[in-house]
Amino acid sequence: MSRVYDIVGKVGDEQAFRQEIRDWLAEKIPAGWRARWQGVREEELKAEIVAWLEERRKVGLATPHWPREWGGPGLPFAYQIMVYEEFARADAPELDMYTISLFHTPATLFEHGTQEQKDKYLSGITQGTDIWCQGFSEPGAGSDLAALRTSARREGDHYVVNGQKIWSSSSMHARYCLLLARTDPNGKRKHDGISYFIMDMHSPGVEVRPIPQITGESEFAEIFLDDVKIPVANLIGAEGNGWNIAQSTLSTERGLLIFGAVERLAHSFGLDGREAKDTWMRDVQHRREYAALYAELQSIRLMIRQLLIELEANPDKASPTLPTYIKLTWGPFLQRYTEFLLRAEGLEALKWQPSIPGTGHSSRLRMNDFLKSYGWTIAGGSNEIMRNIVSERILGMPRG
Amino acid sequence: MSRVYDIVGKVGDEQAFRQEIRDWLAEKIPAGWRARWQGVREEELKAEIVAWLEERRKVGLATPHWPREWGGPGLPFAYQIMVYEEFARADAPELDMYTISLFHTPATLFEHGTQEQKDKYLSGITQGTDIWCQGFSEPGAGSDLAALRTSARREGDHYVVNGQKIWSSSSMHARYCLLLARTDPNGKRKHDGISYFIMDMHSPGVEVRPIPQITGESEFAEIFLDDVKIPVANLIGAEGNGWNIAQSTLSTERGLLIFGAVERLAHSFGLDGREAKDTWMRDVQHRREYAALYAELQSIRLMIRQLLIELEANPDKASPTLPTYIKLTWGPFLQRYTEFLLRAEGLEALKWQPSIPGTGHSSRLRMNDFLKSYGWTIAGGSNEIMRNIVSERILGMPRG
Amino acid sequence: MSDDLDLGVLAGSFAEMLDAEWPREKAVAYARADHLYAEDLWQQMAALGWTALTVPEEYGGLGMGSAAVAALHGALGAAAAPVPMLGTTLAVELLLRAGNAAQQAAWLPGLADGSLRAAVAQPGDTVVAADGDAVSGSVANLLDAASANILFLRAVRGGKPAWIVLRSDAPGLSVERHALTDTTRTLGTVTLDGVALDGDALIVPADAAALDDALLRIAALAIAADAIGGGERVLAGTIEYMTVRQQFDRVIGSFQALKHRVADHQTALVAARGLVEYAAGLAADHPQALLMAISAKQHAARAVAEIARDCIQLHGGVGFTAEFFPHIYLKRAKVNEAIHGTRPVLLDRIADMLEAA
Amino acid sequence: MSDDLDLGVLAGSFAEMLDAEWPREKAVAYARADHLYAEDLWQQMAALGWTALTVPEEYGGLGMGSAAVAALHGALGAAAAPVPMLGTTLAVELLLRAGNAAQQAAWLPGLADGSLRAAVAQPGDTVVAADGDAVSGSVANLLDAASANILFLRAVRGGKPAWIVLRSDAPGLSVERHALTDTTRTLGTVTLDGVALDGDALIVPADAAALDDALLRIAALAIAADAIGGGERVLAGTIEYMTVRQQFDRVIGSFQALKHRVADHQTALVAARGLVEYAAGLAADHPQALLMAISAKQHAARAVAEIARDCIQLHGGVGFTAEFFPHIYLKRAKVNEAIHGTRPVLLDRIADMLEAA
Repeated sequence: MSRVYDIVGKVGDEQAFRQEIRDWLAEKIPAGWRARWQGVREEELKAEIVAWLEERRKVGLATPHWPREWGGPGLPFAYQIMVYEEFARADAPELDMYTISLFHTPATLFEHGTQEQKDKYLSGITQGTDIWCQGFSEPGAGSDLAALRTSARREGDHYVVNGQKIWSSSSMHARYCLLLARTDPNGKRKHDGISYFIMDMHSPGVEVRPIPQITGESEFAEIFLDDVKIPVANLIGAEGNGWNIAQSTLSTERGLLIFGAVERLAHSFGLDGREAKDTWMRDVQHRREYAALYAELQSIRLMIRQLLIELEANPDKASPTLPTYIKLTWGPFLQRYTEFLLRAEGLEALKWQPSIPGTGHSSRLRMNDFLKSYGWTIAGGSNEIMRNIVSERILGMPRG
Repeated sequence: MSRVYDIVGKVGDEQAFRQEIRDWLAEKIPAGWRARWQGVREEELKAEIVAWLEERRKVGLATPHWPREWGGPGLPFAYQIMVYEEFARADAPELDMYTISLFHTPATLFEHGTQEQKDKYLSGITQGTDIWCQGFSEPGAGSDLAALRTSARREGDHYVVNGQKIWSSSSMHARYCLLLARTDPNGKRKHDGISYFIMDMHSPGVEVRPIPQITGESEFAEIFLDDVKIPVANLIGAEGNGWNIAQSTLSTERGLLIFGAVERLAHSFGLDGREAKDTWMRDVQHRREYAALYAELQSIRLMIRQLLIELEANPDKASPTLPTYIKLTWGPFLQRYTEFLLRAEGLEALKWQPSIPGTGHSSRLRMNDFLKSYGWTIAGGSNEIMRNIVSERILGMPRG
Repeated sequence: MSDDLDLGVLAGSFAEMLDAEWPREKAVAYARADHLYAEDLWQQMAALGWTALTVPEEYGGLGMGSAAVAALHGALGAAAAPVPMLGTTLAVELLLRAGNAAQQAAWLPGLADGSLRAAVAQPGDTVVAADGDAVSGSVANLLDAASANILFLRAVRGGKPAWIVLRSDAPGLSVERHALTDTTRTLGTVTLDGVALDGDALIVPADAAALDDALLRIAALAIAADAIGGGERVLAGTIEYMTVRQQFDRVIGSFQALKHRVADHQTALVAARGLVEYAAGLAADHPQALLMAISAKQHAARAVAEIARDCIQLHGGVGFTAEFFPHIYLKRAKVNEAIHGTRPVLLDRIADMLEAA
Repeated sequence: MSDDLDLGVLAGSFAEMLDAEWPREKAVAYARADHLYAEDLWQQMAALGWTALTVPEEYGGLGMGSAAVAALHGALGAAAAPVPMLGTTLAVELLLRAGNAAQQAAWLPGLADGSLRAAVAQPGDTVVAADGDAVSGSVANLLDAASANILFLRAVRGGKPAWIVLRSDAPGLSVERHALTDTTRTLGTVTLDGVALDGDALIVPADAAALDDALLRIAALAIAADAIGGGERVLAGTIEYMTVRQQFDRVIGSFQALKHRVADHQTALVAARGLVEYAAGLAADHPQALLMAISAKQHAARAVAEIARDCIQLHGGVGFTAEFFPHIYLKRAKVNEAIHGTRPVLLDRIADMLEAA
């Protein structure tokens, strides 16, 4: 018979809180979930994920970082951090498919959504029924996001949208889309005249084409929009204010999301070294490379903790500098570390293995993890964009 | 009693030629020259160098790469290469102070000088009495050489020169200077209107200020030119054609000069590994680093040999690509190798030692050699300029 | 001089056929489906005599040496051709060095005409005990075992190193295929269950270490050349993309930070190619033949893996898709690093050789 | 919270004094002449109580911990200050951990007021046999030995590790100075010819390995902080130069290829600083205190050496002259890499600790 857990009730006593989560995780994490998810069919996977979300919902942790008013546990920030730490430490199932739903959508709606929008959309997320996707990037507007061309023309009580989106994660599974489109083609700067919509992916004229990726999976897709009608009620914020709101959406990638990703790696990093104790950890050079990477990993974890402290003190996320430094350190580090493992482990690490859908770069499927590291060096502002930001915006060096 | 050597007479029999040089070098290389030159006073050093040049002159090798008509031995190209190989292998005294004299000046005069100029200036080089320097770079025109501002105004039978030169190696010891100055300030492109002169460094108005460098030496200087008169007879080539002639001057750095430098390093590289057999060569990581650097060094030597073959087939030095690749490989390699030695050898390698004037980067004074490697990554077209050339001129990528 | 010319012509003919028969679109499509090897391409190669390159003339081959091996494998690397040519190259070397006349006569003609596709064990692969008339055991991760119809396995007989040569269809022999992330090659686990050793099956080299070195040299040259070919192709394709892809109203190939990375890659490839070609041109008995070959292998394989890694980054988002070509080269580059001596293993050997010099 | 504030104020006051008293021009000029150490600066530091930072209050000090050590050494690194502060920092640690009351009373006040300048042996320095009443022997390459007036040497007595503390002017003791390329520090070879061991001269730690670890931790923190301070300063000065130096009619700081290198350096420094500060903030008995300290040291020292190396390149020709400042930081960075555990030595230790965890 299962114990009754009161995790949220332990707030105020860190040790008890952590112990309660650990006990709960120890009992509830679906045994062998990684192996089972590997190569599973889509429907079964979704059922697994919904079941896990339901398990989390029972203890109030479906959405650990949400405020109480929107169905979250209303945890103090420090306790949100602990939750993600413990999830990483226990290797709880990953929910990459719900990333937009759990992070980007609430970050956008909490701040900019109408009451009606919040009421209508948030519960579908906590229950795991609605997957959201993001419609920001376009084939001609990747690093240069503001160059987007998808148009939204107002016609009475709706907008008519035409264009094409790309790199939209999980959009083949998505019910809703956070969409950026140009409502005013005559804006002075290219950032002007962009508006922000909630788009129902079941609308006529929406077509999704999964993009095969170099890991063999298709986690993201292109979205073709052909005279898609979006009700005016689905506009988020004011018309033409989409660029600013999009910054809120994207800022969510700076906090707990990257924290969780890095903590996952810190967990697998430890396992990697221990499991190699009779193989590459016996080679002086590899030992040293591993030990050197340890320092780098710690430096990233510390920067993120610093950022979390700053975010707690100032939830408006004022400073763009630390997130930029973190991204420009983390992505390349992750790529080097996963590449190091390929070299250290040799041919065995290069064997093809089915990927584990809906999980990140710490699956310990070596080649997959290496290839997925590009997700951090290219997506969400490539290394190159980050270097522009550091040199020009942070250090004030002149534009070329 | 000293044997009589006939090195040049052995041309046609490679093995005999090499053996004759080896025998001669074994007898004639001043014992312990490196230790003696270290920290020696300037006058003594010059005497040592002149004596060594005289020794070389006796067997026709003062200027191994010169044609017979100008006092050289007229060696076939393959034999010139052998000479430099054998000099490097035997660690014969280096003559960096005479680099411009032995390479740049003849490369310029052979091709572009008048008969009178050749007659007047070349013998002073073979006898070691005249050191030459180069007056190309200016404080505001380093990588962007064509932006030079030093002016030469024609007044009757002479030019009046005003301006400032920098990075002029050995100019404090120099009798003559290969000088670039602008005779026409209204050229369409900045390469136009530049003329090429032989300047007597004893002329009134020439002032030389040695530049202290990070090795503690001052191998080069600034030259201040205040109404310096240069006879019209000292113009090389046509007025305004200086930029093209300068390319001949600089092209000399592409062939035997860099070959000699690399062969010197190949020699010291071997010694470094052998002498470390009980120290860092016992460390797996350092062993591997050394072994990896070996491949890189060989790849550079092979590129240079390829270049020498091309130069022999086509003395007009048509292709700029291979020299660019060589420079962009060699400079960074040398810097990494000398830096590797610092790390491998630890604190001992960081002790200050007097430098060995007039020698290059293979003195085996660890920190000196490391610091001097910048001579290849900054001077004569920095790494950055080389990367521009490779991407834009060779690969045809668009300008920024 | 005529040798050089021939090599240039040869390399040109390799490239011409592969450009026509194995263009980038085909390579991209191939990588997205499940295949064992590109059989059509193999047949074409065989028809053109490529599989006969190093087989002596008396066995129907062209009798060429290691420089030609590098030219061929360089072209195959450039095309990322999914053919088990390395097996042929190594099997021919092995038979010429250690096979008896009967074995040479038995296998070389089939290798030459492409009807035999060989898988040859790497250094470090499992050694099979072969003391009786039949062998049992298992050899894991044998490169290209699944596409081969003849296997060359490391063995030991009477305490001495040996090789056994077995047909894939020999009774008691089975091969379980493992896909690699590099879809141009596969691995196989070979299981031997009382497989009979007939008269020709056993190769006992006079000097097993010398044979291993000879095989290592040829493998190193082939892989180094394959790496360079791939590196040049992935970089050239990336430069091409950079001259059309626009961001911030400019082609991305005009951004200096990207151009400088490309310049470094190009320079590294030119330098590495020189090393590989020099190593491939040395006679097998040249004192530096092995040193140069493994130096070239470790250097080229590493440099190209790094270049291919950056080519995806230089492509940006599309580089992460299986619809573009760079990933094919990255994955092949990673396998090139891992087979026939990882870099650490080769560097240790090189250091030993430098110390002994 | 007030600790943090104090540290910030402290660091600010260090920087303010050094900016005023040891500006770049002075550092450049100093590096071109022959000096033992910057005596005036030392006196000023002592007058401000910096030398008393970690000395307990009862001995005239401020009783601060490792976070303050990092703040001070970070400021000294930023200024490339030629003062033997590391010796004081280590001597205080050594005395507090292993000195008896008499020794503490004898030496700490002088260390606090700056009248004593200590040189403390590194791990691996020569161990002096100290079994009798007098010692003889030689210790090579003792850091800052020539500028010190009190020496802490590794010794062995009765087969057990110990330390001996000697005045530089002790009869029979002589120090031969060796200049380093980093002119902000020197080495000395200490020769002992029957130097008497008086009652206070011998320190026999209860746990010599633990003492070594404590000293290594403090040295690592001080050097890591010194490195970061230097790295930040050399990069900032380089960026400053890049915004004024023109080539091709543009300031060179507008070239993207250069900017991207600068961006990577800046990012590396921010990350490394966080690691150093965290390590310095851990209590000495924190289970990760040593692990983090040596991780920070090997990482910061290497990263900064590389950044300083590139700062000369980014300066172009003037970076190669002793008239500009970057070389000072490069040379200091190289010494920081080499002292109190080279990177390989520390990485081996870190790997051991990670395996034991």
